[in-house]
Amino acid sequence: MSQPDINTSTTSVGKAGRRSANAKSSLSERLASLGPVLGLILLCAVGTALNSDFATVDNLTNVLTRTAFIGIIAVGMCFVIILGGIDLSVGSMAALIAGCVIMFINWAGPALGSPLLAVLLGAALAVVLGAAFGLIHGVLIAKGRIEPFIVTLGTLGIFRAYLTYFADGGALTLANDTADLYAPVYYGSWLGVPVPVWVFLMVALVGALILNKTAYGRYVQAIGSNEAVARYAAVDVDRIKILTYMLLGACVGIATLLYVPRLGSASPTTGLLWELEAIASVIVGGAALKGGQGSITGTVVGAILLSVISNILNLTSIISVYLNAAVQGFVIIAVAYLQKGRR
Amino acid sequence: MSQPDINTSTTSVGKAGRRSANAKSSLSERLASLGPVLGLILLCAVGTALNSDFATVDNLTNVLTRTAFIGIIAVGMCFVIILGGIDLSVGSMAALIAGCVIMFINWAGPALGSPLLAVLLGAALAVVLGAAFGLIHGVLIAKGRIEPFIVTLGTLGIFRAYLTYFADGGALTLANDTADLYAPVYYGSWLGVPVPVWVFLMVALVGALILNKTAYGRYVQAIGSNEAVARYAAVDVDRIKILTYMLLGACVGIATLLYVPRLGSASPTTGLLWELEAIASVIVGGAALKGGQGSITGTVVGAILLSVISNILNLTSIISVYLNAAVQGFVIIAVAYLQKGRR
Amino acid sequence: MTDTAQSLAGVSVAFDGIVKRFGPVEVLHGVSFALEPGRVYGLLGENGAGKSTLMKILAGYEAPSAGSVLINGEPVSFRTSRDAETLGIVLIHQEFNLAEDLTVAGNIFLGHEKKRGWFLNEAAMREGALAAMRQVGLDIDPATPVRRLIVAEKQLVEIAKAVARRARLLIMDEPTATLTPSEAARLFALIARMRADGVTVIYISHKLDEVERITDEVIVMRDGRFVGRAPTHTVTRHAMATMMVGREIADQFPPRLTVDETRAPALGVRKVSVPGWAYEASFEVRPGEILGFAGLVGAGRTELFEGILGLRPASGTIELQGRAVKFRSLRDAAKYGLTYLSEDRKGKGLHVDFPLGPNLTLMALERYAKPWLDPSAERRALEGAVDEFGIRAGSLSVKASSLSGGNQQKLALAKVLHPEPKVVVLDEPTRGVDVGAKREIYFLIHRLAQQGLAVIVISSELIELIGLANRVAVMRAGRIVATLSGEELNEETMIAYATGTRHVAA
Amino acid sequence: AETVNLGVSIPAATHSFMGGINYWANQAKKNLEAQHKDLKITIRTAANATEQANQLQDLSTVNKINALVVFPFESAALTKPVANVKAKGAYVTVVDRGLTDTSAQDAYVAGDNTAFGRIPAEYIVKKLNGKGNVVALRGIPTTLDNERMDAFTAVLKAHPDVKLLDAKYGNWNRDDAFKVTQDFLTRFKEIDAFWAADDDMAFGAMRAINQAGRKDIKLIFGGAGAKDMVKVILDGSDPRIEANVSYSPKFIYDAIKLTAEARLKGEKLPPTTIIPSVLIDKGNAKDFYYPDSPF
Ligand SMILES: Nc1ncnc2c1ncn2[C@@H]1O[C@H](COP(=O)(O)OP(=O)(O)OP(=O)(O)O)[C@@H](O)[C@H]1O
Ligand SMILES: Nc1ncnc2c1ncn2[C@@H]1O[C@H](COP(=O)(O)OP(=O)(O)OP(=O)(O)O)[C@@H](O)[C@H]1O
Ligand SMILES: [Mg+2]
Ligand SMILES: [Mg+2]
Repeated sequence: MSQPDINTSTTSVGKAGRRSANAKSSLSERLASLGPVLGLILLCAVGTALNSDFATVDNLTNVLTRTAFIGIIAVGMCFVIILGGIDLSVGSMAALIAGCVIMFINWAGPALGSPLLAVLLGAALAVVLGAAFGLIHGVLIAKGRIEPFIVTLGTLGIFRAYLTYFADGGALTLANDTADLYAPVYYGSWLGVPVPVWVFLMVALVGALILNKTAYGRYVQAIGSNEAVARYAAVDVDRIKILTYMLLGACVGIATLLYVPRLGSASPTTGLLWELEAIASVIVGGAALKGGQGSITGTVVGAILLSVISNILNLTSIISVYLNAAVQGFVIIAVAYLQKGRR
Repeated sequence: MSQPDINTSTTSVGKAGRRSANAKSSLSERLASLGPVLGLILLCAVGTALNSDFATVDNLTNVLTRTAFIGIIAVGMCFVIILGGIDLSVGSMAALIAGCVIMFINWAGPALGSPLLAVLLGAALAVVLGAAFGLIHGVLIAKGRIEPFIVTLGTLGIFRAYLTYFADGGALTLANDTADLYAPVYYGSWLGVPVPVWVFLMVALVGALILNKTAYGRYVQAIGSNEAVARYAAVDVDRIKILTYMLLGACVGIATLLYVPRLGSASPTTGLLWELEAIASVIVGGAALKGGQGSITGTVVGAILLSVISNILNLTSIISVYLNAAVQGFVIIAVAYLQKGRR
Repeated sequence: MTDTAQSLAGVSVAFDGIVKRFGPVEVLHGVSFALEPGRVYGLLGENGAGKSTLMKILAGYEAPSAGSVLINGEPVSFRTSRDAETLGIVLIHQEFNLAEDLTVAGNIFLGHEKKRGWFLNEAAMREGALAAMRQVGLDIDPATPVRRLIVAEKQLVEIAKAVARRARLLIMDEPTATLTPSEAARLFALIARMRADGVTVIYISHKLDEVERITDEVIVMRDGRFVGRAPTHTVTRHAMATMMVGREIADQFPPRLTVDETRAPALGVRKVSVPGWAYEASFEVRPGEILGFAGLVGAGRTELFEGILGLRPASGTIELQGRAVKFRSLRDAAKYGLTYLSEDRKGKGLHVDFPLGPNLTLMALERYAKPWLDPSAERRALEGAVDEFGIRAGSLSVKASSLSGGNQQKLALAKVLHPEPKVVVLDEPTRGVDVGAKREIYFLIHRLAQQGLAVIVISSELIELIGLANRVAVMRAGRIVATLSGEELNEETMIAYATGTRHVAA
Repeated sequence: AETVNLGVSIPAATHSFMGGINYWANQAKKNLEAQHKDLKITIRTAANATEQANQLQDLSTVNKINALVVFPFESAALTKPVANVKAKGAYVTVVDRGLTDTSAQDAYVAGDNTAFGRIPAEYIVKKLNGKGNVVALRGIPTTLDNERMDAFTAVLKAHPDVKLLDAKYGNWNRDDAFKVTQDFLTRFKEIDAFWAADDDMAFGAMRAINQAGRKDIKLIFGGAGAKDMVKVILDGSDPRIEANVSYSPKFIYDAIKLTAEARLKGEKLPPTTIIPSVLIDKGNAKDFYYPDSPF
């Protein structure tokens, strides 16, 4: 029990010890937050090994483009999950918005005489509708004090039912002339990068900015971390909640306006299970379902990771097609395990 | 108030903001916990008004019988949700167990020479398999420290993929002789009440007993309410978590062993979306997804309520079939609103 | 807001017939008194007297059921704490009120973010946080998530948060409950500076020496009523205590026990290291002995024991009643008859959403499950504990969160003693407990030790250690630098070892 | 000859009929690859329209297919993605569900959905002698389901004494069909015939009817000729099940075979090949019985 450094003052020694402990835990934390990135790199290596075409620009562009929908929704979902909420309805919301936009464009194209105007207004409608649906969710959850799970499970059924109703059980299809006009939104590209990828990038950037650089973003994290504390700090919890569900709704609207030109139609099966994919992206990306933590970067990586898995499965036929879903399951669990240290 | 009853107590959202008086809240609390029951009574009244056949013994027996599967699973799910976890895989787990049991019985019937023995062993296998799958979940979640959402999303895919693989994409069907032997488990009744209803009742009773009257049940509530406190109170958190997922697995096994004789087959559509129904039952019954609260009675009422809704919709055709899901959605949200006071 | 606050000279307060009811239970029965600006008031009262409740009303967190609050002569009715803040009234909560996932700076400025245009001005908030933290003597990176702080650091963050608000009326509800004397001293210097600036300070504490040292006037409450006030220099500590409990208080500490040195140690610890926190700690404690642990905040006492109990990775050997053991969790330790009271009451000590009974019996639940839980036995146990520990609750079926801070602490203490352990580690056992109840707890620990319990007390209150312990181990920077007993057991020596100003005997 | 790199894109085996499609597609791959060494077949299965669109893209850009046989999840949604594959130079055969823009395909091989709905209706009308009560179980809301239902109701319109009591969705799922049937039985005391737009649902309906012990139902008519149902017809083991309508998933086999062999020779297929849906009854049942197929 000897004490070598008598002259050093306690606090500074203490501090030194503390610092190193801190550094250690923040290193392991940093490693853990790299979990999804590591997983992604590993997967890409596997993909290249299995099929040399995997690493082509064409293929990677494809993967990114198709990630865009889920990715954009996942960015909004990331806010909701950090807030401590959840939204199960995003898939059917997307379907209903797609249906409404198509009906609107089909009506407005001839009515306004300008297909271009119709498409532009339709795109705006998508975002507005999304925000409006989000508003309904937010009000029911914040003011009505109903569990988000229940509210959005309810609207999951409601949205899809109304689409089915509008589509008479079949599909709503974009009229041909406007379809051609609208197509570049999905199929076009700028500087060699497809439009949806640009939009995805923008949404992610803006999302990260909002989450990390604005008071609103800070409040979202505070509420998810401890709602009572946030309320004590005079944060307008209800307003922030409503805004957050609206933000997610708007993201769904944006995703939908990219989606419509892709398939040019909406049917009762449109957007099926998107909610699971979006939530999974966020959580694979390092968020906790309890709220309080999560990141946009993680979410983006998570979304890309999930679509790379299915891309690789599409590119190879080493296992029975029946087992594709199993492989996906194993990979998701494995990636999540890579970042277990974080908790 | 002689017996402090943990699972009906409210979460204090801190002493956040202006808090209403305690007595008032405990009255409204009691009213709120009646929310689902009130909802159910109301629905039954509506059902009777819409179709006089609703209130017949036959119909109510049908409804209860078909609720049994989801209900039994929901009892297990109730534990998992109170624990603060979730299990998305129960539907595909049921499907895979059903498939395995059918394959086993079809093999064992001739192999053992005794169809009865085969059926009995098959039933045991269902429960054992369920518990084993639950064990895997529990270990990954408790020891591997992976989010329950991710683990069970992964196994959701894995279980169903393996069933599809075993069934070659088609259906696995029970051989005829054993099917007849097995049928009474679903179709039989005792004292005029169908066997599945008896089993449901038993499972619910035993579940309520375990939750409220055993140390294990108390630990489940303690972990869901605050895991750190439970750990510091020398609760073996990991073991309780594993046990709870096993309990849910066993419930899925029991539900499956009732389910198999109903159709005598398992196909890739078996158990689709059961997870949502089970979780919804628990939450409509008054639990919070964050954990710490929930009750078996509420869960049972929740499960019955959900199947009464679709029963009523089937018995009437006042609205377009396309909108059935919408009506369900509205009713779920409305019932949840009835108990909003509780939060 | 800061501008208006600064323009105010100081804040005077008058309570006029404040009544507060929680449901049928009335906890404040018409409290009236007035406070002048620029003075430091000590608010005293037993646990559950209604101090925190009254202060929450003043700071806008609760509404009075009847009566009114007058600020600078004007009656006010706050809708939220934000309204009170605009008048410069800030409350430091008795229970932590921090968002664990946010950083220190994020918490300090929560609800008051500095902005540049649309965006947060992180640099300015970092500066502001550093300035506030410097004032309270907290030297960590403001970007550290609060989740990673130790209890004392969280307490300092709470104080820094209030400092950053530029309060004109600062209410401190037990700010030093988890601080050691040197941190507390820094806080007192801060209070003195604030008073010089004309800030009114209301200081709630059960550490009467502190109250005596820093306040100008003491105000005493009992059972939800105002019972008296007096300039601090006119009353002794003894008189304060008497006023609080309404009767004479006898000796605070029981007579020191003699330990049977021939008995084998109940717990022997040799060369235990908890990487990053504690190094090569060795000590032993015999049945019937009370071993104290002293040290500054951050000396690593809590972490040493968390290491021993398997809550953190640790190396070294541990013997319990002669048997070498290695705990993987508290469950293991409890099985061997070793229980632990955490210093973090809200985060690790109690299920605040549970009623009292289940909290009490949680660690000894097997006893009540045969195999079905026996609610009436649980209830009897609760009644016993309420008696023994002097827990004051409106009704026995309330949730733990509606107990006052000190009563929660008593419940937590009752909980870890409930399994009847052979060895118990108590980390800050009397945190927030009033003088009367403290005395009862000391006598209780004493009685249990007499019956053969080995007790380890980690405490920031040196007097408590001196009065209670047979020996006191002093920790500094993760090492046990001395074990004091007999003559050496005095404040000066302990502080000297704890701060490193005394040379260590090899 | 040039090698043919044939891609096959079909929905995943989410219910028995699609299980059959998967089976026959794999069967075709096995047999044809064994016969022709210049032929490579890649099969992809999708869980929804979006995923199928993704897979078409992957088949085209990465697997570099020069011929495609696609069973679209949905007509409208996949028109554009299929057109893109064709634009990259692949020969496209569309199976079962026609695209909304036929210029996106080279050939079309299909079952007959109108007949799928018409034949059961005609059969039921005949069996009931033009008078009776019918209930229907529909599939999942889709264009395809609408076509079948419309054809069914069109026939009934001409026979006003055959009353369609109600039609509800059974989601091509045995369990859902079971529940809906139970409730139909509660609601309607006199039912003469059940039509289920898929044998999976017919199976569930049958179980519910047996459970209720209802004797009034004379006819259960499924669809698509699942092997179990065909077997019942062959054996005559259930008097209520005497007929079915063919809509065999084997047409995917035929489409792959036709496309592959034509492409190997550098030929084209006729623009439209309809594989007729015909009534299966005791007389011809054995021609529709494939005991090895999962469907
Ligand atoms: N939310 C609540 N619901 C019901 N009773 C409450 C609530 N909050 C406080 N009480 C009761 O009010 C009384 C006064 O509590 P308060 O917290 O003001 O005491 P205190 O003087 O601060 O005590 P301590 O010194 O222990 O902190 C206590 O009896 C307590 O149980
Ligand atoms: N004010 C501070 N400034 C710098 N470091 C600190 C401070 N407070 C604590 N630490 C760090 O915390 C670590 C140990 O904290 P720990 O909780 O173990 O102390 P403790 O002795 O248990 O204190 P307590 O009296 O609160 O129980 C030390 O390594 C020290 O560096
Ligand atoms: Mg208090
Ligand atoms: Mg400590």
